[in-house]
Amino acid sequence: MSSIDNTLPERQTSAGVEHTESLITLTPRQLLHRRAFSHWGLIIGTLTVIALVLLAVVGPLVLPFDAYAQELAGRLQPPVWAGGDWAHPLGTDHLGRDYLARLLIGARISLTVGFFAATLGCIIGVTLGVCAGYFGGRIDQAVSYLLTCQLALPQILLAMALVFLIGPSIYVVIGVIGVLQWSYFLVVTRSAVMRIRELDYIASAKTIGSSTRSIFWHEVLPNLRSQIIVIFTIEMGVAILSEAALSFLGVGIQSPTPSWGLMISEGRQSMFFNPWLTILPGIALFLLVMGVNLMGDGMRDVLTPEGRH
Amino acid sequence: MNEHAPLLRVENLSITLKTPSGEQVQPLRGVNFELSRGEALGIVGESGSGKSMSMLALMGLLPSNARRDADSLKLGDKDLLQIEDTTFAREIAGKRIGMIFQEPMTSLNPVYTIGRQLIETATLYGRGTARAARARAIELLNRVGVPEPELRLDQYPHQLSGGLRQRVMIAMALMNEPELIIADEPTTALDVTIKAQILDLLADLQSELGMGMILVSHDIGAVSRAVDRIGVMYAGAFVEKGPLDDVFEHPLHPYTQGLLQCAPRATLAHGGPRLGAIPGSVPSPFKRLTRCAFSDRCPHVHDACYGSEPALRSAGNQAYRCVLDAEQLQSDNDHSDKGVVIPHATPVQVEHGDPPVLALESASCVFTTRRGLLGRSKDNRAVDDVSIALHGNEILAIVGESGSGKTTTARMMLGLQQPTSGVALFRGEALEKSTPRQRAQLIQPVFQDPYSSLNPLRTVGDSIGRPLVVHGVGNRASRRERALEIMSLVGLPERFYNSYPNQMSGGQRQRVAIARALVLEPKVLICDEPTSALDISVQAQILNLLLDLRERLGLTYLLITHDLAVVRYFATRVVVMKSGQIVESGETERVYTQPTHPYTQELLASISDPLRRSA
Amino acid sequence: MMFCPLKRWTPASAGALALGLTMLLGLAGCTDDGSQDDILDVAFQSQVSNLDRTFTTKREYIILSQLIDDFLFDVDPETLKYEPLLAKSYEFINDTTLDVTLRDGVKFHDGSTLSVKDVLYTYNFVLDPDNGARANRNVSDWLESVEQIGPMTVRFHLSYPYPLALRDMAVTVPIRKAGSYTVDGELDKSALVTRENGLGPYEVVHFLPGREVMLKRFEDYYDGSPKGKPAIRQIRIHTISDWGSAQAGILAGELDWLYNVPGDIARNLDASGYAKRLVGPSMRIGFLQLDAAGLTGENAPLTDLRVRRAVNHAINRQSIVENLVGAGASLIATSCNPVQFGCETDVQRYPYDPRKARELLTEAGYPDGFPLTLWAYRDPYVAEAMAQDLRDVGIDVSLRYVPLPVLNKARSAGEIPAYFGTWGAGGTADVAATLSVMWNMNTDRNLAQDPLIAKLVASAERTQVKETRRQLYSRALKRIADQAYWAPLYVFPQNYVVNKRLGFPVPSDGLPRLYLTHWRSDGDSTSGDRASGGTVGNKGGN
Amino acid sequence: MLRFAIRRLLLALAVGFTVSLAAFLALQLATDPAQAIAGEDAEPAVVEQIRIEYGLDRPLVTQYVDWIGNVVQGNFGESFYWHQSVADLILQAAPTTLKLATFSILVTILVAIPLGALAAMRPNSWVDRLALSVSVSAQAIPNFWLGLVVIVIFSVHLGWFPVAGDRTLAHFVLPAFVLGMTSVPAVMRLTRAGLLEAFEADYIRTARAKGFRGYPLLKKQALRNAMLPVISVLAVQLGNKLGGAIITEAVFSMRGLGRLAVDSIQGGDIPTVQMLVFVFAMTFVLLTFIADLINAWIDPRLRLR
Repeated sequence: MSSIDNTLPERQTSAGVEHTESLITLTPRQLLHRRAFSHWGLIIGTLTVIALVLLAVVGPLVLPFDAYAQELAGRLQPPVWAGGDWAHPLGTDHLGRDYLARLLIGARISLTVGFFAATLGCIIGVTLGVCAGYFGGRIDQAVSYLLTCQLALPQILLAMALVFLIGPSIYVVIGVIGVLQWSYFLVVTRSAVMRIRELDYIASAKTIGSSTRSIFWHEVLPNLRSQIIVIFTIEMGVAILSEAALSFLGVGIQSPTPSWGLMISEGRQSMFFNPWLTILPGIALFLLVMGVNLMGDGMRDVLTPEGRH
Repeated sequence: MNEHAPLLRVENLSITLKTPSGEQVQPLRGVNFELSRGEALGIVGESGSGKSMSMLALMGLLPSNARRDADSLKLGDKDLLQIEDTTFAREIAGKRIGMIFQEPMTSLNPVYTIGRQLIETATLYGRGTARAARARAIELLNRVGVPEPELRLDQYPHQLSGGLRQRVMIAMALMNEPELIIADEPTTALDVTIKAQILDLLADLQSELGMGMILVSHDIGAVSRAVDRIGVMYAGAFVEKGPLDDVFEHPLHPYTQGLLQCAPRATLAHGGPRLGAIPGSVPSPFKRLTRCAFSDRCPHVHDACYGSEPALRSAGNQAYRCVLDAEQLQSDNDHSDKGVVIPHATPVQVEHGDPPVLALESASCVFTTRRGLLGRSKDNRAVDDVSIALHGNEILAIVGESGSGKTTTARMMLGLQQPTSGVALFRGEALEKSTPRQRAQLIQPVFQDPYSSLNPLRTVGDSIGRPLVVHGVGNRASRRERALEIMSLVGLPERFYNSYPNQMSGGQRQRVAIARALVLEPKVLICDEPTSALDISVQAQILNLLLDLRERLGLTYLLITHDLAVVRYFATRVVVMKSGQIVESGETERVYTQPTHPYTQELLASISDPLRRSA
Repeated sequence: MMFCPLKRWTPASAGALALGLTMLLGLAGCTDDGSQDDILDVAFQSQVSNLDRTFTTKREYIILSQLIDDFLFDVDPETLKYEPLLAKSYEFINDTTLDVTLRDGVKFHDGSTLSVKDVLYTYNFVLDPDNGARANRNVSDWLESVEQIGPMTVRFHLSYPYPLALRDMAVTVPIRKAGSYTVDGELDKSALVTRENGLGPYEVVHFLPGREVMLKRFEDYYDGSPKGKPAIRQIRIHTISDWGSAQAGILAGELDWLYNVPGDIARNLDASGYAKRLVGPSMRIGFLQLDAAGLTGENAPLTDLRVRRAVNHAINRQSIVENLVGAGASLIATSCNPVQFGCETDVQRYPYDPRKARELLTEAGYPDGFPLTLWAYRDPYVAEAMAQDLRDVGIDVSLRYVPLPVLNKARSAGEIPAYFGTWGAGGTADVAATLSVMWNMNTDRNLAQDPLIAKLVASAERTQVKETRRQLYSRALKRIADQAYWAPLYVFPQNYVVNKRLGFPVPSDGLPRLYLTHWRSDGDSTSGDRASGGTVGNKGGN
Repeated sequence: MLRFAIRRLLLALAVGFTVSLAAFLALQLATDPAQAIAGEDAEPAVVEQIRIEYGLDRPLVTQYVDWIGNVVQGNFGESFYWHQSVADLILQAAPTTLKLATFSILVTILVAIPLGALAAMRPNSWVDRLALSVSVSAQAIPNFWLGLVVIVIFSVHLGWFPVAGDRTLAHFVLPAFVLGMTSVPAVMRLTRAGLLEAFEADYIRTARAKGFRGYPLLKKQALRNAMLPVISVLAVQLGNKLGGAIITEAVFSMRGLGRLAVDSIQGGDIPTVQMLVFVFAMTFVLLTFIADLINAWIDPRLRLR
């Protein structure tokens, strides 16, 4: 080896102005950490979501209130600040159920639906997107047609019909939202795969004899990871709102299961007289979705800085 | 003021950039130069040397996070430091200084017509009437060689070819009869034949109109075609300045010397002296330099270089930045140039008698595009009836301009692309009959862009070891050993084993790509523009490495390139392609000295060599 | 309506808003007095898509039809007796022959005068099954033919002695002008969909299907009608399907009259001082229907009498009525509305007793309960409360709250083990209107499929002798209770929320007669003029 | 160009039929239209009569194929539920939805584009942060809830706007605001991103070298390029608003297409739902076509097709 005279100098240097030296010495993971911990939106969003997740998971176990116990005689009690008492800190609903407990369980519902609906959408969208992007041609055209149909379909209409058909349950809601919300996954993975497909490391993987499946799993998918995580988060926010909207329209989560959208819809009947019934779940929904969205935006900035705008 | 005042005077121009992470960067560290009226100055340097940045600074086009400092910045008697940016925009930009950029494809606004973009330059801020501007635009388009100028005015940029667009850019820069024209890498994105035409046009216009011109380029050969004086930049400052011929004939600064030595020359016969590569690469602009910027790459480095950065010294018409005397530098250069002639890697015996290792027989490749499920299909014949034979141990170059089909040819030979008709043969067997794994052990590629040829999520070690994993060779430990072995073979220190591509420079990445290609011990490397994304000093390192490896491992190379100099230096045999067809092929020297096809002759005529010009 | 200048606020004047915020705030206080423009703004929950009662069945159309149509007979809102309306007089010649003499000088909205020809046309139209009139199924069952026997007299030939003949003539067959449904010589069922030519006290000004109906007083309405001459000049019917908006409409003074208002909302609005709540009875009863016949599976738990009785014992009707349904509701133990003729109330009772319910379940072999889907299509809170009561005794209830067509689809497919049903009996004060629909063997509403009950009900329908009928119905109802086929719940109250200045007589059958409304001059009186139909017009002029 | 238009029209038809098939099947399986027509207290005999009368007893395939045949002949069918021709129903409800969609897209444009442009002119300034906050909030507020809140505040407490309905222009102010805000985040972000990207483009550097600065640079050089994706998204958003203003129409008790759709679904009125879905899908595809045309007008490179 020593006969080759052009070994590299010890001092590592860079040619580009666009890279800072200190950043260039970091591994991708370190780079990520550094960017993540200096991104305020991401931090606030993540903390909000973590706080709500903790409340949702731990709250119902710790607090002495039951989200399902009806007490018809004690219905529509106001929260403590509006003259209620500590037996029901946030008051009670139309059937005398504790509102705080229902809000907490509602957080579980929102998170569960959001997570699994986004997962389902992710599986559908990414599968279609990768196929369309990688194989192109007729497959791509078929997927595009499917996408056009999906986008052209008034989603709430079909959701309503499906929920009537199958009957409302959390699984159906997850299924409906997931099945109807994959376009973003599809569009982004499709174009990302089309781009990656043309990159030389894919050609290189082919020339070392990797099978198509191996290229999928080892070269293409890992490089979609960042984008998928980002879209997943954003779609989770969308799914949470969709669930709330479906429940608000009465075709989502079924009472007695508390869903924030359903609670808003129930509270709406007396929004002029018992406003907290509408306002509290609305604020909870707002906080959760904002947290998730801030997380998503933050992750986009951190994970895929090239598409920062 | 007076007639003899220089057109442009730049004193101690520096730029400080603030990065998002809060660090300070100095891509430009005290640049001085003057330009007389009617003079053409060339500024050369590798990427990151600050040459383009200094021009952007002149024009007030720096990004918002950049700060410009200078002792003096004068255009004629106008002090550019004293005027507001809006005044500068109104009175200077586009009016007294015209500027031409690198990318003709993107530098024109795609949504407006050529005419509008030309005319608005001359009507902005009431500079002139639209009617006069239109007449001027037509006249200029005529002058810069755009056919049917009146028709062109109503066309959009995408309807013009790259060369025409660059001509339009030139016309646009000239709309207001500027005193100074700045051309920032005006020909880099163009094909070789166009490149020469544009440079000649610029030179003609400059002398004809008596403007000052600054021509910025990384390509010494290109600059030499159009300028009188030259400045060499390195790490944000000039290291050498002087009249073109002086600098080329008697380069003083070791960097200039190295740069001239490491550029392969299309005018020198094949098999000349080994390229004099400059080790390492340009220092990061993030270091506060308290020593000579070139010290860690310099062959003459000694203690004095580490004390402080040397000042510019003058020697005759030249100025250079080094602690050593001009005579000493001069003699060192002559010494290394003529004394110790490092020989070209010994030519390996080419096995012409045997059947070709790899061959294409009457191969054609047609791409069919179809719009929508019902759309009409459109055929695009990328490669048309091409036969190529690659023999053992030879270095066969396919040369051609963009769109000539050379990359598609390479992909067919790699088995990445099925020929539409014809056949690809490996040792006489149809390539498609072998499995991808069998092929992989015999043919491997090295791609053009070292940034996209490595999976960004894999460490260097993983990338190099990946082929072994795919082929199920060895265990984790043995693969690591093998990877380290190959890394040392291609000159990568062991500490890079766990690095990621984003932590490496282009040259280092290209070494990783070569290492990965070699790990399965193939017989043939197909190198598609392996150095065109690299700086010239790094290009020399990689070319030398490839030659060394060939010697050590008995490799056969198929080289795809557009660079005529690299071909003559590197290849034993050459194939010239145009529009998907082979127009000429033969031994390198034969083709370069006695080209038969007019297109080959045209290609060769476009070669610009600073030394041949000065000779 | 609200004659606020702000009503004409357009996006174009957005700037003005910013500039004169204070001024606008001042203007915003301008009040709306519903009586100023003499328009009664009414909101229905369900949209009106067709003005023609001949081809519609829903409750809203009946209310509307009361305004724009007249019938041969009328139901007195207080006494619920059948009185002649377009008829001047009537006489049963025998059990199956009825002579009806028409009033003179009755005008259609188009100005033509009512004649015997029109009545004959109407009934013959209904009798022809090809015409698809909704009343055909009822009327053709008992009516054989109609003929003219005098200048203003019509004779009806009944196929058998039918006790509810006058009811059907009073509710289901509005009198149409002869030839109404013939357009260019062809049958056109939608001839009157958007522009009725009726005989009623109000005529249509305009109709935006699903959106709004505008009516104005028919000035040529005949003197001496028992309905009286209307007081209010115009009635505008909005469709506001959502209680939030309806409340907002009341609070903002945009609406004057709501009905079917959920108890909570009615209470709140009343307490707000913006409007007053009136409560009246309705004919509608609520009940749980249980799959006693095993339609959802042969061994479905509800086929066991003990399980059905357990369900009956498990539901705390008292608490539900007190807390959720509110004033005006009354508990029932039997499967009909006690005000109906023939409604036997002395039946087996199942008082609220969760312990007993658990015992019965254990006895039936379900000590740990069983899963049960309870379907419901209205009053979600009541459904939920019942579901909770059933869960409390160990039945694992999942509630399925769906729109009515979905429930009906599932029911006709035999997929419903239990549902929270309601029945308004078309406002008819006779159990016939309930039992014959619910217990014949052909309807999918009959989840019990008890042939004995079906037989009892069928024979009751074929006699005019009141006492016989009463006994037959009593036997049927006692059997229903014994077998616990249903869990009867309560009689729905009818909540109205009305402008404080509106006089509205609350009807005793739950069918509001809007032609009886009037603006009160005494302003903010709190005493609802409950069932005070007599205060307006000249009722009972016959 | 003509070929392109025809191809798009065929695509729109194909999508329309595919999507309406989905709606048809879902509704057929979920509800009993005959019962829906008859109403709550209908007697079974009447229901059966209705079923035969409307041909609901035929096989599904026959029903759907007949429907396609009718639509192709321009006969949009009769609504079971509303006893009117579906075409009339849609024409009656359309103005409300069209007005609502137009006003709300105007709100979107008037809020999002200036805000996005300001943010792009001064990245990381307070304007940028404000714009980002608006977008993050608007994205997270459930729009049905926002609708309720603005009704309580502006209609009931302040009395500035009517509560519900769609009779006057004033009725449209609040719903248009609420519906318009839902699209603000996407459009604002795209505007900002498009402009930032344009500002970094080589041709902007060229323009700056020619002397362009500030607002003229934005207006005469960058805006047109940046608008390409914005126009596509506006088309999609407008399509969604035309087809999906369901919640807003529900909250404000407006009787537009969304309400018609919900009522028709709940009433099991298959011909209306089918036709609505068909019209929505066609509208959507045609809107994207129009957006493509506008984009081709803006960007000559797209005219090649």
